[in-house]
Amino acid sequence: MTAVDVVLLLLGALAAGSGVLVVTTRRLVHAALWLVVTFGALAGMYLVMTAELVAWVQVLIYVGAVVVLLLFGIMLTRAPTGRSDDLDSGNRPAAVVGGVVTCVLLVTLAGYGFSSAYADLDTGRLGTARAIGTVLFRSWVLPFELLSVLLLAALVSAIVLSRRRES
Amino acid sequence: MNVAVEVAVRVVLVFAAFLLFPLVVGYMEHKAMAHMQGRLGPMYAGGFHGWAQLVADGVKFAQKEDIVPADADRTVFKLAPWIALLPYLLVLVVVPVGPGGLVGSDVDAGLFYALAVMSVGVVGAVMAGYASANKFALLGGIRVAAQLMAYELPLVLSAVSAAMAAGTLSLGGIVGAWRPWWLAWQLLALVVFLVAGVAELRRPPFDMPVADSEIIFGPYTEYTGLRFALFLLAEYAGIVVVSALATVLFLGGWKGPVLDAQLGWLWTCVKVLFVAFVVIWLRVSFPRLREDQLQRFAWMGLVPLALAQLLLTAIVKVAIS
Amino acid sequence: MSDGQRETTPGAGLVKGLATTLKTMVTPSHTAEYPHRLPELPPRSRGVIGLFEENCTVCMLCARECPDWCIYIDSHKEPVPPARPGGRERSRNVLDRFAIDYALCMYCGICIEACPFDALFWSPEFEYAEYDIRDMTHERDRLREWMWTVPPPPANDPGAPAPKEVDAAAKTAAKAEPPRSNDAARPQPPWEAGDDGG
Amino acid sequence: MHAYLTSYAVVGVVLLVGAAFLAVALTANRLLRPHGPTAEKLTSYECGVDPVGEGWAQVHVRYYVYAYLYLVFAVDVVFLFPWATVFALAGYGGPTIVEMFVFVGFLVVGLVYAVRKGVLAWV
Repeated sequence: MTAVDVVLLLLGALAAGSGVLVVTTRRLVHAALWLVVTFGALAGMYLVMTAELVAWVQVLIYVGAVVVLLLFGIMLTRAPTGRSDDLDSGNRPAAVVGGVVTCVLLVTLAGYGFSSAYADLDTGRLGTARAIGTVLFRSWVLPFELLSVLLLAALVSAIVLSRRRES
Repeated sequence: MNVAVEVAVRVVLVFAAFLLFPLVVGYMEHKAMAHMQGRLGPMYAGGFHGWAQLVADGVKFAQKEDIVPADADRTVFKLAPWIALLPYLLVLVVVPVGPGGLVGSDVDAGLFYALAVMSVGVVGAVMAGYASANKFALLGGIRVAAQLMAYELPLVLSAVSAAMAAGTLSLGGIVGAWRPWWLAWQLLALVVFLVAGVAELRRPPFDMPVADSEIIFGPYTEYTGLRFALFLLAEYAGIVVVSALATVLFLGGWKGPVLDAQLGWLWTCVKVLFVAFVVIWLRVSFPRLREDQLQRFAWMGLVPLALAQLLLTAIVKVAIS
Repeated sequence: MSDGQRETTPGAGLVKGLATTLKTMVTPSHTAEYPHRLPELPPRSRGVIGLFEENCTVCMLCARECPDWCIYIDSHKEPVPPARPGGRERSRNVLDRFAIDYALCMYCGICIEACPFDALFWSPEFEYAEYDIRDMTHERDRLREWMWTVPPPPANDPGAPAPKEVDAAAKTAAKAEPPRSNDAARPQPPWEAGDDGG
Repeated sequence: MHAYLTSYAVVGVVLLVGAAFLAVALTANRLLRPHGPTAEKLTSYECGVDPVGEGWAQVHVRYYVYAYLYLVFAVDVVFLFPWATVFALAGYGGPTIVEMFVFVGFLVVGLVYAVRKGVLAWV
């Protein structure tokens, strides 16, 4: 086990631990802030696995934008800032079962799906911007363009939903 | 072992720059702003033209009582200055100062890294605003978030323009590819980057989030003593970082009229301080924008300009290559 | 609002603002470094009011005219022995206390204008700040001391007729009446003693 | 691989040093500063007026829409970075530029839609 593996494991533990805190904390805003830690740890894991660009996308989009979006969402409500027992919906056992099942499914699927996919990190770097750009604009142009349609649809629907006078 | 020593030297130098440059910029702001208003500014601390004023301020802040409001969310309240300050330190690591690896760490995706890390700072301000349990602080925190979201986009778009021109995301690589005629080619991007950068720093004329006449001091209202000083340090470190990025992306970094190899670090410092001066200059010259003007300006002014610059950059780049 | 002159080119106003601040920066600042460099005040600026108490007759005009009632005067009457043997005994006012509370004074100078006997004078001295507001009330002896700092009056215009008082004094002198005994004991105002004050 | 990890190791070390610096500074500060809380000091500062209600303000939905708008565009912009590094290389050129501007164009349509619907007008 190299130092890199240790760091990866530590970051994984941090991500999982803060993830648990996101769903167990009694303060709504704290949940959003723990999510920052989770996303940050995930970004660190991407970094260690040499997925440089993805790691910083994780920070820029998730920490810099999604968390703030969530906070704005919380602030739209008349939410209590203090501790609140309303947050506990009382279905913990169901949640634990759901979580474990999802985890097992994902691990199994990822194991099957990518067991043959092997990247040699010592020779070539696959996570750089140039490598991703090459792959994206050589092989995956159509999904890339479709993404913009998806984003446009999301944008338009958000605008429609936020305008009360329209209805 | 050799690597460890080298890393240690780099870390120490980055850290020294992180502590020193904000003080220099702060002192420059004291003096430049004073003279622009027909005043002298600090004259006593340290003897010569008040050079030690900020050191004295630091000593003062360190001796002040640290007050956490009774209703505050204590942990978040205490943690907020860390989150506001540390991203700027991390960005400073990748800023190249001179040729030949004179940089804290030559990260391959340096530009993207810098932009991503800078965007974390918003969480610190929102945390401060929420944890203070103060309506004005919360309003300020929301305004910070809204403003950073609005101006992050033109900032990133104009930075992409420099990356496109150079064909790399490495900050050192961008400086290496830079040519003087880029000043004209990338002028629009430079302007957009500077304006958006000043807005990101919440400096006047974009200081809605801390508008003292409306919401006291925004998210920092309840802070005292050293924690307040850390927020101030974050502001000046932010000026240094934005100036350094503008220098590296658009002004050619270490490239100067003569002796790039020997005096590169000096050219970088001069350019950074000049851009910081412009930031201060803008502060003194213009009144504050209104919140609605602020958002309008970002979305309907800067974003289209930045997109136009992208188109220009793409066409010229393909034409010359 | 004259819209015809506003912003012919977009951004012109912004550039003008930048130019203004830059110009101010390179011109010397207006700051007066006061404790280290004394300000150059006009010679007859209103710093503090001095009392030439020998001229004071306790007529109370100054105290009555004072808009903010900052002048305190106490006095008592003293009998004056008759000037000639067999004459009637007279009485005169003797000043016990004359104080100006500079914490109240608004430096209007009305007391000086009102004084019919030239007992109050402006002095340009202004450095009398105190830590205790009660010390801002200057008593008689302190007001007396300010008299030494009063500058001489400006010279008359050349060729101007002599002031009436001088004429009157000359006439009195011509009558060659022997001077009153208490006139001789009067201290001279500083400018007459050749001291230019301050 | 080695250079890559070293470059980020420096970043990590700087982060640790910075955090340690803050921790030391705040601990030292604890020894230096006075401590005398009173009820007035610990009240929220609202310009000298006693605070009413909680320190919570419900925000208008427009903040959410702005944040959403940014999020969508940020996802968009992220793709500009890999694109910026390759579009001028041999074998890309014109078509790649067109691809990107089609991509950005869709989003600009969204922005124009937002402007037309009055979402960007604050009041």
